[in-house]
Amino acid sequence: MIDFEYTAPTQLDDAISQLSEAGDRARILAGGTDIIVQLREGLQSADLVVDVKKIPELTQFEFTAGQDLQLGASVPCWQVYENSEISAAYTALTDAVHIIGGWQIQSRASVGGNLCNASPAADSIPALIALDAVAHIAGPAGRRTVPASEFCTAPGRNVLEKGELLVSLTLPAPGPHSGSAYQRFIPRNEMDIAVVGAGSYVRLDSDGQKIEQARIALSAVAATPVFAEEASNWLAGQPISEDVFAEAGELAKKVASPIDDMRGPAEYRTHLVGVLTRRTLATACERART
Amino acid sequence: MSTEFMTEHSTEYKVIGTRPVRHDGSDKVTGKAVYTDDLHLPNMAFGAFVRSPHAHAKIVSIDTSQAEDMPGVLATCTSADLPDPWDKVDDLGEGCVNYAHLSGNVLARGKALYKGHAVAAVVATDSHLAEEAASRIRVEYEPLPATTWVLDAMKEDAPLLHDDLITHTLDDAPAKPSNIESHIRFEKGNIEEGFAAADVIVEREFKTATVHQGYIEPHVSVASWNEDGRLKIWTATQGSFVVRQQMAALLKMPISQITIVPCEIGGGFGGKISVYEQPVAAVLSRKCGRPVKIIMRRDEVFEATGPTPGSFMRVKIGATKEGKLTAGEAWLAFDAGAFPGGVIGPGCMCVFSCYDLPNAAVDGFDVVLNKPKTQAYRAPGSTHVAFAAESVIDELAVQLDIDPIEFRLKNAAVEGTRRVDGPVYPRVGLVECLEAVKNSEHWKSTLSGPNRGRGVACGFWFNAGLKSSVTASVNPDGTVTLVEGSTDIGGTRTSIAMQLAETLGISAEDVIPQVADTDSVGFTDVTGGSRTTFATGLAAHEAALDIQRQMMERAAQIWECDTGDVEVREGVYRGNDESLTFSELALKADSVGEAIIGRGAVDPQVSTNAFAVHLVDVEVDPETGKVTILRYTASQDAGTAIHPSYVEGQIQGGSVQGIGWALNEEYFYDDDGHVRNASFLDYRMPTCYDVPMIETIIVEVPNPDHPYGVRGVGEVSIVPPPPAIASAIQRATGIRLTDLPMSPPKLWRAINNGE
Amino acid sequence: MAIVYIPPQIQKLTGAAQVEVSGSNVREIIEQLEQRFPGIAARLCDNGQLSPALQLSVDQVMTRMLSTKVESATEVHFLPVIGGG
Amino acid sequence: MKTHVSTTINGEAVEFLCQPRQSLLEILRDELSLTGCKEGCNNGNCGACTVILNGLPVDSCLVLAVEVEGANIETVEGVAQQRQLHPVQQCFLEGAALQCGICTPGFIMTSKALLEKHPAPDEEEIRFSLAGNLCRCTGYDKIVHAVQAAAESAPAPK
Repeated sequence: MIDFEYTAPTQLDDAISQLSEAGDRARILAGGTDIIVQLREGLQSADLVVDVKKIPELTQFEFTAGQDLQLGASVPCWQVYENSEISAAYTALTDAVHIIGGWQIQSRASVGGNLCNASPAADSIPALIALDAVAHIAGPAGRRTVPASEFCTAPGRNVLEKGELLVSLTLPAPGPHSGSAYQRFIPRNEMDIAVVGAGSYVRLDSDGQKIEQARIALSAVAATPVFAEEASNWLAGQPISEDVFAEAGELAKKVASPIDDMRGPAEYRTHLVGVLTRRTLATACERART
Repeated sequence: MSTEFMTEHSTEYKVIGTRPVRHDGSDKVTGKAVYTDDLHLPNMAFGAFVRSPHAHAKIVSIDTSQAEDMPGVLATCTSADLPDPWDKVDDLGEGCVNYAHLSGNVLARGKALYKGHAVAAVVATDSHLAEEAASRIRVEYEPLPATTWVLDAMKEDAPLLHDDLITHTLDDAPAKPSNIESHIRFEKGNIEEGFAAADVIVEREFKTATVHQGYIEPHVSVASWNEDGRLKIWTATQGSFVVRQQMAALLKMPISQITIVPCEIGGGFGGKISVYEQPVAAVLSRKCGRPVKIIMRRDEVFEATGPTPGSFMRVKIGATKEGKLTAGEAWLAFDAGAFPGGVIGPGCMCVFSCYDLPNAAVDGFDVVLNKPKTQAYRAPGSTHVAFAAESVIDELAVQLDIDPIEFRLKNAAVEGTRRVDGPVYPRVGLVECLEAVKNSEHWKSTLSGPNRGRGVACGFWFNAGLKSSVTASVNPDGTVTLVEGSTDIGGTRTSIAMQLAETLGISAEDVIPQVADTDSVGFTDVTGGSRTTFATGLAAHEAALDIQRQMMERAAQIWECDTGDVEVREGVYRGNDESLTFSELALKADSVGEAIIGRGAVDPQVSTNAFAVHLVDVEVDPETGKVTILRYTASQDAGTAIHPSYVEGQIQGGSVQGIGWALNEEYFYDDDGHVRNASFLDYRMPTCYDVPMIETIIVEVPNPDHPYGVRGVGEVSIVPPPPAIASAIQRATGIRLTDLPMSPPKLWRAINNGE
Repeated sequence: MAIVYIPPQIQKLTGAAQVEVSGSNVREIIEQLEQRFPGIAARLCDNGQLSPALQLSVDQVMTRMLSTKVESATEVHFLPVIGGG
Repeated sequence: MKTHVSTTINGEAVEFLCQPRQSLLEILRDELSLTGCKEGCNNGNCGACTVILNGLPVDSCLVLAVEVEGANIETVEGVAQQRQLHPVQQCFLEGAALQCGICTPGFIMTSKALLEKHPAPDEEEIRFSLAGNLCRCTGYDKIVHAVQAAAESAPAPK
């Protein structure tokens, strides 16, 4: 690994100025489970590594008055799934962070880092998109927000400009009669990269008979995790049934343009979109009803 | 515990068959055990390799000057720094090696033959610096066409790896060079007549992907080539003496100038026999005058060391409607990797080794192509061919509507069965393993539920004898220090010590086993071939008898009687109306004479013939093609289980390696001949969340060639899992998969095409 | 007389799959074979040693030593070498 | 440029100098001679380098040494107390839950962390929690049994 300078600012402004100054040569370190590997393998290089785990805004999480979750960007996976309030409200996210790497990875890897790493196969991103999360970005020009669905721009690339960093994510309160789920397909049962991942969120009517709103997002089927808009919109007003889930799965396939690689052939991945969309919708509806 | 025993041996042993805590165990659970990478010698420097980015390329030039100019960089080396190799084939006990090929694999000469082939190396004062310096060594390549699939490499117009490679065959040698390194043929009986007598014939083609041994410890060595000309190497190896032998040949120096210190070793499975980084660390040490450590990165381990061959196989077997096998034919092509010396020989010998087959023909081809040089991997060659032959056997059982265990029992090899390659079996335990599975609770249980199936398969491996040496010294406190040359990969210090203890009538804890370097013990072949508990155990038994003889003499001297009047039973020496326990006599003996030192040196030239039968229940998700192992039972003939826990451990470990091979492990090659998954993330070995408990049934049909009946247990358990799982999938889905691994996309596709 | 199992690829030299040969060890057996079937020794041996790709099965003994003793009715097989993991 | 780091390892205050690029694994092994944690892959896929960092198991190859300023680290060297093996160690030993032993320190650390969090895990939890640790020798059977046995034995001294 080529050596670099390391800094661990305690103030957001300091981080922004350090990042701005180093420009392209700076990399952000949160849990380090991706960036350290990439630096070591020469996939990335840096003159400056900015550790953001000492900045309070990035390490905290809280529920706002409106019951939205404000999740600091460097909060590690384990804090998400071990928090009973978060794991009750945002089950899709909990599903995802519980299977990112093994336990050792979850001790360090952050949800924000998983988003910033912008892997097409990231586990938490479909969950964030399904849960309609919004990313809060701070930089030299001030603050801005970007929906999670628009945060990634290409494999390994995101919307962050020079000097910017992800501060936190807002996950809207899921609302009554709602449920969500994330599932991925992997050949092993753990320690694997998604062949396809799917996150689904549903809000049902008060009788729990019909879907009022749905959001489906997919990973590992395009250059970035994608929101399956048509399938999501179509679900609004549909009754809860296996046929409906299957139809949504067919519609979700429309946004899938996967590649053939060692993790799975394209045709198989497209097929899995249907399977996982159906399965996550079923789980999300079941959770919404209980 | 779920272990069952089916035993024929005398149960009067005091030590054998018990489960003492292993001697090196405490050090290994506390982190105190010293593995090679744990060494930090004074003034030590660190080496790094430059490797070919091409699967096949002419090396036009190598410029090391930029690297050498970096502060902290001490030296570089290329193949020019190795002596011109002998074009000589040497016997490493576990197979032969041509030193010209070995040298060319250690550092490429003229051509790089696979992606990751070592081309140059550099040593620096720290490991990061060495890595940076390696990136500044400029190598100019002229890329050549490459091939990574065995049938492609066999074609007439395939790019040749070696211009001078003439097929080795007992037949007339071909006139032209090719990538076909060898052609073997066996015949037995008359296959035309055999197939004519069959009521049912099944013929299928099979493919298996390249897989890696997957040991967790990377290859690592520390070399110190001193000013007096002596070379000392600490290394992770299965066989310190064969490392010494290879080093002496590659560096053209006398073996007496070389000391190999085997450190604790983090797994090998056949992959840590050949040398890789050791000669390079040595040359760099000579050039810089410091001890040099080289540890491979994990991607280097995958790209440049030990995979086992990919293969193409065609197997045809016929049987009568009563279920008697009449004939078998096999055509096998294995890839050897970039250099000759693959495992087609044992592949050919094992393909029909489980059965009494009256008529058969086997053709086998070993083929070089642009992949890393293959190495042995646990029962090398046998897993491939068992996948093919056992799948066909199972399909015959299905077609004949005969229970798969009964079908195998009707045809199982027994004492007196002549193998297709010629020799006749002595007493073997296949029938006993089949009966053990048939009588198991697992087999008798009902498997219900959709998409579930149960499969069974047999496996065979020869097991080796070879050379082993020990010395054993009696201490005045009644303990015995046992010095052995076998590196301990999985508890063999204890399984060997237990045999010494049994013979002497002392406890396992009263033996202090030590693995010694090559200057401190006699020649010992590798820890491999399932041979260590068998052969080094035999040496320990000999040493114990030697001690016993000396102890009897000493007792006679003390009691002033004839040695012939002294007798010993279970460690108590009696004579002249007196008696002394081993430890009492040890104390007295010490005060009246010279040290008592026993020696054992053996070279048993036998195969101990291990058989295994596995039973597996699977569930298939038809929507994803994913297979879940629900239940697994493995029976194996251990001869005698010296330490049953470690016998179970070998069976369980081999089974799970076989499960990995069956379901997910493979090298993914792209069109450029590059491995795309050279990491533990994407080379999917089973985690503990992927497998159930592995139930074991230890069958004990004692080996007539060993005083305690040991057969060795290390290898055969990897053989049955792929065909057993294939058959279970067939029962679950109706689909017979013939390509390994039987990964989810493949099974999904097969299910889909079937619909 | 030892019974030598002739590998199929050189049976065209012997015209038979098994040949009975006298000799007290494998080296003498091969010498005898060479006298009867000229050219066979070159297929089996290399510089006076067993070819490096081969091993012998002499009844139950697996070896590469040409000095291995043979007795009456001993079976001699020429087999590929085996490596183990 | 080297950075000064103060930390606590196995209950003792430890200071070291490191380059920012050096991993915690590297510093533990090469600078502090705590060679019990092993390098298996150096990219977070095998768990052989597992240590407990502020109460949580982590792959020490994926932690920069400069990050552990003020942290509390437990390594396999600190698991046995007063010359007494920890129940996890004892059960691995008695249950033959190791063969070559290279993965063992990592498994000991993750298992210890598991039992501190869930004193009575079922087989599913054990297997899920240990999935980040690869073993190529044992087939995991005896490892899972050893953790079960450790859970059944007296509570671990903390």
